[in-house]
Amino acid sequence: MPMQIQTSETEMVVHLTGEIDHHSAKGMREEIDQVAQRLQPRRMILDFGEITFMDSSGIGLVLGRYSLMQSLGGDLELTRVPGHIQKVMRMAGLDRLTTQEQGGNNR
Amino acid sequence: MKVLNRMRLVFDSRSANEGFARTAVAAFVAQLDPTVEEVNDIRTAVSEAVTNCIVHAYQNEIQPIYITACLLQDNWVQIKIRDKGCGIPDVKKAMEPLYTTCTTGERAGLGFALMESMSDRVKVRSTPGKGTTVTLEKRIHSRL
Amino acid sequence: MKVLNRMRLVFDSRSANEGFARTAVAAFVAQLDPTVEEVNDIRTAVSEAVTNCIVHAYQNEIQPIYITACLLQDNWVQIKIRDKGCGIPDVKKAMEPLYTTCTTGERAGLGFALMESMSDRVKVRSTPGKGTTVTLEKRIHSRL
Amino acid sequence: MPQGLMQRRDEMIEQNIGLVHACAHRFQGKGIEYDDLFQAGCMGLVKAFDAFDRDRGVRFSTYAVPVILGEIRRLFRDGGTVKVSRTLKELSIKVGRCREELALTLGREPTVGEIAQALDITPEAVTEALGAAAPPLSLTWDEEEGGGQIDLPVESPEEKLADLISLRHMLEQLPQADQQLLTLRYFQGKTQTQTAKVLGMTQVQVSRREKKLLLLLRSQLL
Ligand SMILES: Nc1ncnc2c1ncn2[C@@H]1O[C@H](COP(=O)(O)OP(=O)(O)OP(=O)(O)O)[C@@H](O)[C@H]1O
Ligand SMILES: Nc1ncnc2c1ncn2[C@@H]1O[C@H](COP(=O)(O)OP(=O)(O)OP(=O)(O)O)[C@@H](O)[C@H]1O
Ligand SMILES: [Mg+2]
Ligand SMILES: [Mg+2]
Repeated sequence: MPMQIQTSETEMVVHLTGEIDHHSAKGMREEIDQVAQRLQPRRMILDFGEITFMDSSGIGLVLGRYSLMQSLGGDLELTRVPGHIQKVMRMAGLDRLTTQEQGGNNR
Repeated sequence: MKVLNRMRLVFDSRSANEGFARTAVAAFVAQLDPTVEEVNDIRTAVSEAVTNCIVHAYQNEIQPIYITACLLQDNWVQIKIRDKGCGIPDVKKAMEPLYTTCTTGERAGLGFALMESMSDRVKVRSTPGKGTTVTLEKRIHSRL
Repeated sequence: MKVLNRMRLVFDSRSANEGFARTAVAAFVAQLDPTVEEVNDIRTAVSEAVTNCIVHAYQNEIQPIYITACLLQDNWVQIKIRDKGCGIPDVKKAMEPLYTTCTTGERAGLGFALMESMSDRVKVRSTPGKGTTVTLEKRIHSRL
Repeated sequence: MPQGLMQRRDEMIEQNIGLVHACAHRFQGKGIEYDDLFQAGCMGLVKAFDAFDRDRGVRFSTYAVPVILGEIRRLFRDGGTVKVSRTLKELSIKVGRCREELALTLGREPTVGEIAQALDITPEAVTEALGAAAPPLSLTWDEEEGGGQIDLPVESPEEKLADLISLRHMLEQLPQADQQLLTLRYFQGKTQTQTAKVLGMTQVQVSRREKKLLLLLRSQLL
């Protein structure tokens, strides 16, 4: 699956496409990290707009990039996360803890 | 419970097969006329279980993974994902969210939590040295 | 020839499973990045073989149908569709276009002709009373 | 072509036109008009007649059927190079749009079968397309969280990630019952009522306890 990385001096934007599972995560991880190590950006943005499927391997991918950016002293951002993938992130507990004010959403 | 239809799938524990396994199970469950969300739930849960077989049970050795799927009465789907890998010494612990034996930081330890979120019931039977069976059960809320 | 990947599928001989079987095989072959035409050929060929198992081999009794698919070197796909049904007394005759044992006029006797047209090679092994194995082989003309 | 041969050819075609129909029928419903299928099949029949060698000892139909099938098949060739991955991606965009449209008209999430019917494809094809590529804008999935919106941004994900990492340690410090409560609510997506049932509490107790724990956790996280 092709992945596009746009870079500027301080920032890299990674446009992910397709499915993130254990199979595809490896390639994505290697490609992102290679660029990040070289560029040492202040900010990394992961664009999920073209992602159709994600499981916990995707969460692992995000976590790993988060640690990487921390070690580089930079920030990580996620954009355009599709609904069903937010569901994975949220059910994994990523969302709820910080948005609790919205209150008890009983599904 | 009466089995209305069933299938069995065996494939190599290659990561290239993860997508295929998800699609095959989804195509089978399509008979119950699920919603897209229900299909995506099943795809995610199956993906988690299959990945665990590849990563943990067989630790990247190529060995067979077994999936059976049954359509039961009242729109229940039962999916079993089985490996003959290393097994899990403490299932209860393994199922706790954030628990992982992976030390590289690339796994969140959320696989079982996701399976539980995406299904109505998850059962895990495991014998160290023998292998693991994960049973996912989900009810499809059909329109009929 | 070296097997690069493989899967095995077992399912009830219900006509509801025809679509599932086609889709599962297509999803497996998708790894080779085939063209639309190539996959449609495979779907058609698999479908014909599966229908024969349901209609002729088991004569609408519910029994298991077995499919194995292998990816071999040089982009060859080998698909075997096997039943343990009534078998075919004269395979050569059965494979002749327009030959059919169906007397209701609903079948044209074109199944094997279609399989041959859609694959590079078709082999049929059958033992009366024991069952039939149809082997389809097709080369996917890869990416470049 | 000599008169006699022409006549033989016409006769042969007339006698075997059923073959063409039989073959054309097998390709019906795959996106090409029957007339065109039939036309191509007739071309195949003529080709087969011209090339048939009656001394070979095979029946004409045995020889002709593969030629007819081959000719009909050419109609589906599509340039021959279109990859499944691309068409699946296109289909998945269609499926995504159709899902949104149906959700609006039906006032609920459509089923795979309903989408299949609307797009005139099989339910299996819908499930296959789901694994292909995302529509760039995707419907949100949860009414209670501002449903119907498009493109929800995730707020300050880095905070959440940091949370997640420290959470792992913090959860372990909590009493067993509290751990279980948070696990059920936040990692297994259970409602307060469901959680209450599992823990033998009332929904109100769960709600109160949860609020407390979250405040506690948040104060530790910040
Ligand atoms: N099939 C299995 N065979 C052996 N051990 C397993 C199996 N499945 C899970 N485990 C063990 O259970 C632990 C938890 O599994 P879980 O899927 O929840 O998290 P993970 O796989 O470590 O991370 P993630 O799924 O978030 O990428 C694993 O780390 C592993 O030790
Ligand atoms: N798996 C099988 N088991 C037993 N008999 C079979 C099997 N497959 C084919 N046959 C026999 O071979 C004949 C020819 O098969 P073929 O698929 O070419 O035609 P058909 O099934 O009769 O008609 P059509 O496929 O056009 O609907 C069948 O009529 C049947 O007698
Ligand atoms: Mg896992
Ligand atoms: Mg047939």
